[in-house]
Amino acid sequence: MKMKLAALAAGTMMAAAPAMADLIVPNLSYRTGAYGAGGTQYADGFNDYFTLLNERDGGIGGEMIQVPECETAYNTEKGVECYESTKEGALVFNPLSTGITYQLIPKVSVDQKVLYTPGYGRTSAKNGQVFEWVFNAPANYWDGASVAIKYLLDENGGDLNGKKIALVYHNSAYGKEPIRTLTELGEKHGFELTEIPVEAPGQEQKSQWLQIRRDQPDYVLMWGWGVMNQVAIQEAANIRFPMENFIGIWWTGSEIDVMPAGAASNGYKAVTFNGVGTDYPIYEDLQTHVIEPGLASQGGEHIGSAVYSRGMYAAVVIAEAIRKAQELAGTSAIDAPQLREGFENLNMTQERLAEIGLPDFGPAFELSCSNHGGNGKARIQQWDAEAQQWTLITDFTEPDSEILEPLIEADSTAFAEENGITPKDC
Amino acid sequence: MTDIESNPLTGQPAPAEGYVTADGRQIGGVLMDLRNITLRFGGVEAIKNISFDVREGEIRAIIGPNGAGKSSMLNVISGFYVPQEGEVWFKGYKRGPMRPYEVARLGIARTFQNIALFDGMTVLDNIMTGRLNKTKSGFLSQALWWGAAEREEIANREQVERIIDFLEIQNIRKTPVGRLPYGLKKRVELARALAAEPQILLLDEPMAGMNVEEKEDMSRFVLDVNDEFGTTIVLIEHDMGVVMDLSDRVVVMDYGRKIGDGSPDEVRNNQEVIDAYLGVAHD
Amino acid sequence: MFYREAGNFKTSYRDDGQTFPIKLDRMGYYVILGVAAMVVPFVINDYWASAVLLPFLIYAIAAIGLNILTGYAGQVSLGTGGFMAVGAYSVYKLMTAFPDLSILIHVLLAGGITAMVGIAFGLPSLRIKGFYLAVATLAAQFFLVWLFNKVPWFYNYSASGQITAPERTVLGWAVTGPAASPAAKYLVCLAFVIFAAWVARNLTRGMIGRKWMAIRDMDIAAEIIGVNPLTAKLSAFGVSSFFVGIAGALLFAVYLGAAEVGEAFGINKSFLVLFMVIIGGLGSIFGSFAGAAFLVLLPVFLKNVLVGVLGWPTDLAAHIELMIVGALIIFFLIVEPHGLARLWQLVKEKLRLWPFPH
Amino acid sequence: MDQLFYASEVFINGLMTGVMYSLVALGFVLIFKASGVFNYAQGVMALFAALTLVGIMEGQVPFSHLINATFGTHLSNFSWTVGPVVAILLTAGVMVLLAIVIEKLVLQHLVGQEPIILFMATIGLAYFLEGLGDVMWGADIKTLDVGLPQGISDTIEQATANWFGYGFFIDRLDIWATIIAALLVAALVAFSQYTKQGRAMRAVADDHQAALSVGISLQFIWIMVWSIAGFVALVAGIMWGTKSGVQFSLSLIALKALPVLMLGGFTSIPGAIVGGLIIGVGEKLFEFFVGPMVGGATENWFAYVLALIFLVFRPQGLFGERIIERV
Repeated sequence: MKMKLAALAAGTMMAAAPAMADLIVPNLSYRTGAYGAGGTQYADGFNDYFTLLNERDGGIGGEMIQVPECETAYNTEKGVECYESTKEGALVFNPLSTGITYQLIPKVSVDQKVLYTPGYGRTSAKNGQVFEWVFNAPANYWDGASVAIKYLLDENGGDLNGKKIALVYHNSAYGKEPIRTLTELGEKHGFELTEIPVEAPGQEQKSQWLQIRRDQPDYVLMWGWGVMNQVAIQEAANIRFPMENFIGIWWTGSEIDVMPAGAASNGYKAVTFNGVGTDYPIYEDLQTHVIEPGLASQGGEHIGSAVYSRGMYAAVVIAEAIRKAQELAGTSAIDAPQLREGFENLNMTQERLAEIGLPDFGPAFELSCSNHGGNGKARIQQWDAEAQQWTLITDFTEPDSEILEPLIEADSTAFAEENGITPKDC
Repeated sequence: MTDIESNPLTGQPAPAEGYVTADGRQIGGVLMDLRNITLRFGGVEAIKNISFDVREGEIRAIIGPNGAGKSSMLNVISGFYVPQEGEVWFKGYKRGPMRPYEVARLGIARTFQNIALFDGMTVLDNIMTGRLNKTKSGFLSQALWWGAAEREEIANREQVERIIDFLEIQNIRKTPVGRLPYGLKKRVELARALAAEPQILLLDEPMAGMNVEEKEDMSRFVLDVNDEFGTTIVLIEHDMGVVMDLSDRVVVMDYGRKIGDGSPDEVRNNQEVIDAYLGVAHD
Repeated sequence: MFYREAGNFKTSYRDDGQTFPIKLDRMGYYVILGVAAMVVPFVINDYWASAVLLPFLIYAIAAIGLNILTGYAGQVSLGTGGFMAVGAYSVYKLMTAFPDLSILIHVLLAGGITAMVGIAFGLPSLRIKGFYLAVATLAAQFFLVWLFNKVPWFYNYSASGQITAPERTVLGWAVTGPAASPAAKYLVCLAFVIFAAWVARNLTRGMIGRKWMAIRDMDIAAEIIGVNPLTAKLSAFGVSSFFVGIAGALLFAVYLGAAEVGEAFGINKSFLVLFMVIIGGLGSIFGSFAGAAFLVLLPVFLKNVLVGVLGWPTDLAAHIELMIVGALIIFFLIVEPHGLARLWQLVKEKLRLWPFPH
Repeated sequence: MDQLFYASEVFINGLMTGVMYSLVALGFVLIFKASGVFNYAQGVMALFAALTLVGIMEGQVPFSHLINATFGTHLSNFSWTVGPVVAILLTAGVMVLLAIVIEKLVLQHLVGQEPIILFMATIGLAYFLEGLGDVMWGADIKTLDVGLPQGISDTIEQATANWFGYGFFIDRLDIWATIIAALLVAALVAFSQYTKQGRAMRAVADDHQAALSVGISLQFIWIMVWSIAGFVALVAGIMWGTKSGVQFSLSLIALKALPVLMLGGFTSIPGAIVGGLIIGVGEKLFEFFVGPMVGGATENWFAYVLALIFLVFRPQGLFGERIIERV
């Protein structure tokens, strides 16, 4: 029986394998489970952009893009299964999960696949000398933390001395990411950091928010994901914490995070590295080529939302890297090592973004052999509960590289030592 | 916790003179002596200041109407209940407070009124559990099935097979006990108790719910056990005919008190026993 | 007719007590073992190793471990994920602290450490029984996960709290780290599975196993016939945790390569292994394999059919997959409440008579 | 003095949270008491009920994703919306229907099986319902608003500020949850004391065999109990869903109910209430005062450890009957 099953499963595998001629960009998504709501929007944005390129331009450089989707349910084991089942012929992976990313980092260097983790994953992967196959431009968590603090510095006339800042975080690797950066920044700028972890899933945060009510911090930063976001924003509203002093990282800055709290969430802020809303020229094309023919992923329910836009942004960067790689390799049918070259020579300019139809949608950045993370620029968006939309309230701001560089250096060196990697000369 | 080996002699053992039974068997000295046992559950006294002894090689019966405290008495002997007052002497030593499994290791095995077999296991495995305390091989040896473990398993199996032959249950060896009829279950339970090669065997109503034929079989087994292995037997039974036929001496209980003690004939003629028990109950 | 018991006469108790008393079973067993050890390593690829075989083998070890505790000794545990985490973090600490020692020894030591932790968390079982105990073991689950998340020493003070397995070799072949070949990883796991199944079989067929089953079937009677409940229960917790710890160590070091405690060893893992044990069959080593196979293979299989063949959207497929798995669990329970192992036994009984109905 | 105020504030909020836990635990107790089934699917039932409620209120087309994927249509919503009261009634109806289906298709075929088998069946049920909920209503986060107020209660803050000089924080949703839980328990008690069906239910809970022998239909009782548990799940789903939006994580609140059950006993309704309060207060106070010293996020394990320690000293739970062992 087992053999038959195996044979059957093997048979279905064959059927699933994509035609080899196309460029394959698997979408390891999660549309189920505790984080499915966010994952769905991201995956839709990612799919729709490639559908647009295929429908409007006939792919990139004449090569059609295939985006085989695989459900990971935000689960590392399923993530591995998805990676293995889609890796044949694949160019680049974007698993949207820090846990899966950590698992794939060693694997991609052996399999020679590009791993692109915009705004999540391992921060020190910015160091291309150690993490040859991993890219995390335009910004990472440490950038996000630093940009948030910079914004607060601006708000306070450059002085945060004696201010109290509380960090409410998802008690996991992801949530703990900004702690070291914020501690260092705290020393530099003289603010006091309180760490308030929330155990996943985070439906119940009474004691955390009572603690905030007692301590009266000046600002609250949040690294949350899933149900934790909605509850935290609701609880903040409950204790009448001023929303404009409450700033989330990009994963705590989507419409679904603030909507359950209703009008009380007005003024809530979040760091972001991508634009939001449908006020970009590209959406006209998307309408004609994707939505109207009924090709939109999942019926196009989430078009223009913050997380949808982020998924689309990831697709844009990958597509640009593919273009660059085709240019460098002189062939349109590139492979993953050539795409890696494309990423390392990628230069995202505002002009190019405007050409694509997404002016000012993301920061301008340039990658290199040693810099896989760009310049870390991000901006702040604010929720307008009345209009039910995000408004971008700052320009792209650069993070404090003085603090971040040594941290990245230290962490990537430690990784290199532990795993016997000799940093590449660039 | 104390046990006999580690506890020095703390009192005088009972006189060791034996007696000869009606059918000519030699009964030895006192093997177990229960002294002034009182057991309470909350405010209820289940056993009130009872003393009696059990001699080596004899068949000792405890009788009495329902609720007289017979089973509680067996539970005291097997260590399941700890009496509030009184002492249990075994082989001339006073027994300290013991857990039931420690009592089992002293060589006291028992069967239960409501069959307490291990339903998920086969007849063979059930009986093999009786050999628990005869197993010396260590954990590692058993895990690797190396040396002592295998040798012991085979030796145990041989012993168990003898008991299976003796109780005539060869054909159900590999049957899960859950599927057996009542009478056979009782027999398997006896086999399990025998597999431990006990010095004292406690039988709690071994014939309850059996038909005449089954009772006869069981009686024969009890006598044979006593005869062939020389096992001392303490027996609770309702069937007066059986009790009078089997036992050498009888303790009569009523409402937790002891109202009679002696040979079947003496007990039969004891007026108090007749009043309190024989005249009343007919089960 | 094809499957026969008749003609298999035993002339010694030794023969009678062996694991596969029927010749056909024995041959089948050797054939499977032969194929698993000699053929599979040559045809295995990354996909089959990572998606199917490694998780199957590793979960089989965990299921054997939990089956000893729950199936044989009757103590329901929901702490499996936590104990797997102990195995994983132990092996990580050992690998990084003593890089010269063989990884095989690290894994065994990790199992040993887990056994000790398991015994400690098994202590309440002396007082608490049934579902109360099951819920009580959740205390171990949540506490251990919290501990490994909170104390940086366990993850060697890495910035994110993730642990990553460095490369280690056995006989010159890398078995952990990114360079390990699927065949090498598979063989290491296979060796541990065979070891676990063999030891578990030995323990459960001997006196220790009978003690566990006695406690399971009727704890009071067991104590009265001479089973010390303390040692019986704690030994079950210890042995069970030993295997679960090995499974956790392999899951992290060989299979995943990197892990974060809350994600990889959360409460879901505890439930998953328990489901495997119950679906496979409580108190059956074969059932542990069957349950692991069922819950590892079925989702992959369904996904491939629904997405690959029928071309459904992945989310719809994932949801329907949940419904099918749920319905199948209920269906199997109604058909045969005692798990796949019993179902297999019934099939064999049918085969024995086939084609004659009586 | 401030510490005392903080402590009392946390204490009161812990009580309120405890009520929310009790709401979930109550469903478990009802089913366990009447049928001996440990219903693992209780949390998923709460999710399913809440999803159904939102779906009905917003006029969503059930199975729209499936229909769209199969027939290439673009259905999403009907043109109507439904008021909360009607929607709650309709959802309750769906839960009764669900109870009937569960009884007919699952429980009926498993009568007399061991508890672990029935437990396993409810696991299968949980998987199934989780998938069904998603297929029927989609996996998005949905905002649930049946008109319950949320946010700090100004009245209480004002009043306490006037009396003690420290304004206490109490969430209005929690106050409502407490009132609704009290009403729910009162209704349950009244039902089981004063109606024929209720008495039959208690009879079954006391002794299956005896109840059957006096002519009570076990089938009917099971359907009834599962319907009531479904209704309790709906109430819990409304409370938790109002707070966090209706989404998958709602099913995980079952994990919060388990220590409550341990503490209160699987068969005791007062146990579920008192257990919930103790767990709520205990974990909040611990997290508030000890949490910061040990790195926080202690709530998940502390509830279980608290229940565990308690059980070691009282194995039958808070209100469980003392276990006398016999042979």
